[in-house]
Amino acid sequence: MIMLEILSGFLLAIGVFFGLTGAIGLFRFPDFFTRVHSASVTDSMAAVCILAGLLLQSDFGLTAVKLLFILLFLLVTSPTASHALAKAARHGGLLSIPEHKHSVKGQD
Amino acid sequence: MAELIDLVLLGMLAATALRVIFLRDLFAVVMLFGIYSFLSAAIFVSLDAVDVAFTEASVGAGISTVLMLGTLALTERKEKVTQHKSWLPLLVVITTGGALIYGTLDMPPFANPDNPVHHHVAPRYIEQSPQEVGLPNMVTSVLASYRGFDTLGETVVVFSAAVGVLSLLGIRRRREPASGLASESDNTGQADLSESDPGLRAHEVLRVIAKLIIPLILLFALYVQFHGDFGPGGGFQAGVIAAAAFILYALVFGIGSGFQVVSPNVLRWLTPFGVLLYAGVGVLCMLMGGQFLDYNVLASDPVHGQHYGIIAIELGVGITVFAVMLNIFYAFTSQTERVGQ
Amino acid sequence: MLSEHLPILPIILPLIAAPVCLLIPGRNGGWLFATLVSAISLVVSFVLLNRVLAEGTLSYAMGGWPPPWGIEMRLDVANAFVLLAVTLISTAVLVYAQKSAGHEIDRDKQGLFYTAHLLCLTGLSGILITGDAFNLFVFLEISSLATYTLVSLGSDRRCLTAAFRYLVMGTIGATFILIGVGMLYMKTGTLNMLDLAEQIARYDSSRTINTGLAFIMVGVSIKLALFPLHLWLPPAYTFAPSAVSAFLAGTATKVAVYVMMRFIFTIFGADHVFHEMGMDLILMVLAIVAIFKCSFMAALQHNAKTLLAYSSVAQIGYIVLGISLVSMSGLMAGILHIFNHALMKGALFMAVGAVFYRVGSVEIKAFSGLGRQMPWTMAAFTVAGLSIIGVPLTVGFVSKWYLVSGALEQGNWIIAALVLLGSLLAIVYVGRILEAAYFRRPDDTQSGTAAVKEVPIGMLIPMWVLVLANVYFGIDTSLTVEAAQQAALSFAQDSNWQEATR
Amino acid sequence: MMSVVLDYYNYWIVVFLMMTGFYVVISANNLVKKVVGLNIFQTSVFIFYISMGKVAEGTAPILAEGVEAYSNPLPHVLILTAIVVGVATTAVGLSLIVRIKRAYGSVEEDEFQDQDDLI
Repeated sequence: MIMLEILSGFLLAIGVFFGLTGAIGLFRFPDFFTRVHSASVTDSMAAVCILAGLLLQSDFGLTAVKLLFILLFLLVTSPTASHALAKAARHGGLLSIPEHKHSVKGQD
Repeated sequence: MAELIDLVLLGMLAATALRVIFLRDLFAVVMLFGIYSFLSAAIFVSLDAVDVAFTEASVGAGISTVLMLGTLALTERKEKVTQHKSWLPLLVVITTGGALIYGTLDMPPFANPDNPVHHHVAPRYIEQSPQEVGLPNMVTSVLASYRGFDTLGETVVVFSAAVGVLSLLGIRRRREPASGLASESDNTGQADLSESDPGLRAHEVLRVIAKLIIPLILLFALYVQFHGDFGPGGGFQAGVIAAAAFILYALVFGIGSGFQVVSPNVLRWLTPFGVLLYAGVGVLCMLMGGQFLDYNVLASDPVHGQHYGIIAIELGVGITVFAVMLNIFYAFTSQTERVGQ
Repeated sequence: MLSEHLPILPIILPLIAAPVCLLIPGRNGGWLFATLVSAISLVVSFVLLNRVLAEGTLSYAMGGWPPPWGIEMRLDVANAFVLLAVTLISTAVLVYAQKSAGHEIDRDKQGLFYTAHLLCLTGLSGILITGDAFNLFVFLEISSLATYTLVSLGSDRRCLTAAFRYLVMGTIGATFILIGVGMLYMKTGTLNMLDLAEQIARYDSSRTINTGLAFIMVGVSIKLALFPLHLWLPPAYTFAPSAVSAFLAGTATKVAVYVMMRFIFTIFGADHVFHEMGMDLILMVLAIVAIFKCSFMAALQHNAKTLLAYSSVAQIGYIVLGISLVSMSGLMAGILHIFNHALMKGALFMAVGAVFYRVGSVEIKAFSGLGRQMPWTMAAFTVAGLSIIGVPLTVGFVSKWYLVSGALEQGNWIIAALVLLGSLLAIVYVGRILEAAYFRRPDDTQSGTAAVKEVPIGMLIPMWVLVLANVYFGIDTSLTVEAAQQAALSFAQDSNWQEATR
Repeated sequence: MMSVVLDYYNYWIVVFLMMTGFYVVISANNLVKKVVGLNIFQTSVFIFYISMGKVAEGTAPILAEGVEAYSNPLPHVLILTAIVVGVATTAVGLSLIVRIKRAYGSVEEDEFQDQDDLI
């Protein structure tokens, strides 16, 4: 029982850590693509860890099943959202920083 | 601990609201409103109002934000800088706020179980509704039965919104002659919408995932619709979620495909149908000898009668809300088409 | 069986009819259906008024749940009387709308127009009949949303900005009412009006309740366009389709005035509001400023509809002035004027709409020579205009008479004199249009004016019904005066007014 | 003093939120921003209502075994209705904005007032 508690606390702590780093990254990273990367870390890693931690805390009942469903749903949707974002940006002609430098040089 | 969570959330709300005043980028303003709405949904959860939180998350953060983004796409993304600076709004706000603070000084303390609100009318809802109405979710009991007339009014409000949006924007349907709902249909001689708007054809991943989750969303909507008696949920939330599934479909596969699945003509019938179903249950109660919306008379056993009545009216709410939300989405989307041409 | 459910029929009928109306194809089908429903509501409310006068207050428990747990519908003389005015104007306007709205509103939006009209009627009846403070908010929003839609159907693009301004102001007002009701609920735990009154009376003086009162009063004042919160009204009435202006001017603000009375007298108690909070003085000053400022503004307008809109704000001033006299006769004059003003303004806006139908403009210039070209319309305008001024043998005279005598009863010569002075300003603004119509030659430079004819009979009949009502109720005042007296009495009894026993 | 703060802090912050929204409504020149302000104003009023329904140590008003205190369900019902009313108003307001943009080419209040004198 205590093992479960410790494991759950550990997972929650990791989840919070990833959430925090994701948020910092969102502010500090230089361009769109790196920011999408850090945001998707929050979406996937943080959410998954926190949900897993909560799963360990709950009894095996309806709550656990609901948490599991949320977990699965997030695992499907959040990478898709990040992918769609990045792809839309590419289609819109947004360049990453190295490419941008390169294209500027090419013009010179 | 709960107070602390509350305080942090309220602080975040305050920061979000303040930021809205000074930002000029309307896209950011709308996103901040979405965040504001989500945060308040979180506060509702911490204040035990799970049904309200559910609705706020699906409506405020979902539908309202989407509609605002749609409006931005049709108008401007930046607020223009204005020269005039008036102190009048600030003065009005400070006066109003001062009056409100003055009013709070005499209020019953926050969350105190001895407050008058918890002793006068509400005890009956809490203590007797499980026997009188027979549902574990007291919010649903009050919403659908004790104050069922309010909810009928609410459904009519949603219906009025549909009437307003349709008369202002109208839905442009393809290949069909203009009639009734479709106003300003200048669709003669224009290409088939399903060809002009292919949706997000290039996004292969998105299309696959959308196909995967749309049935799940619909299943969830049905769960919310019929499980509202036992847990948070009900017709309103279910309607919004179901509409969200079709909105996702129309976004990913193009508005033309959306029209093929649920055509505006079908919506034209569904929108009034929900209201009529609700009011019809009321009239049926009258015909069977009770008062308007008195579900007790619907079956020999009053609690069964309440059950039938509540299922029927929740379905009415769900249908109208679903149809209206989709209608509004169609109306905004067909505007985008027009701007694009 | 039906008579038991009679009190809720004026809400339920248009409520069910509105969605059905959306499904009826063709413009005349929708029109006929809406008119029929409105006419039935009119008959029902007439029966109800008589029944309330004979039997006293009717109560109906929605869903069979007894108040305060369920929602109660309560019909006393006051709301039955206003309900009669609302359904009367609605029916007359709908008859009129076939030609007028048929001319001004796009063909494919007509179904939506009639649906929105029925929704608005639902909302207004709901506000009037409900006995529950929160239910009132819900119906207020139904009527408001329908009103924004109706205003935005106008033909000038300015109707859009007018509707938007109305929407913002109206929503602020509704939210203020919501805050106020919340504060009351917080202190009392109930939403039923009678129960609220009982619970509030237990508190001697509570800051929360007083603040709630202040918020409700401000919110309602926005809805009834009390000076200086009236800025949304003139553009909305000017740019809305004529049929809509006629309907709204006669009903929407009047219902809001009723709400104000209901909150003051039934819920808070007149003694509390007037003697302890001193609201009577505030209302009186605002009312007098409204009468003069807005009558003056009306006299300056070039557009006949704007002129009438400003006149409406001034007339609302008279009603509020009646409330602020804090006497039975003042209150009675106010209630009477709600009904009477609905008759006059309905007729006036219909006449102006008829001019728009033929001439295509409502600038005062456009009225030149119409006295000869559209004799029936301008005659209707003249009679209703005289009624606004307060000439004897019209309803305007009756309500002014009671208002002045109410003021004199208190020895308040100044108020009485101000009311009469206000009428002089009314002569100016009504006179400007009449002068153009009868004493100016038709403007020959405008093309096509020579061909101006009288409007179709379908527009004249409803207009003249209201005009004749103006005269009839100006001569035979038994029904209206008795109803207004009973209504004032029931309000006075609600707030345990000492004067009621006198 | 401390107890007063603990009793009322919730309401005070909510008042602040309401007034922020209200300020945005009456000061903003851009119509979309006005609507956002209106929504913030209304949402804050919702929080005010829900706050008064809260009971310390209570749970959500769904019947469960072993639970003594439930929060008051009535404010929840009222606010469910009010949220719906809010979104209905928002939808109509936004459609008006779209039409205004089409008619005037602008959604800034002073710009279209310059085009027409709006009485």
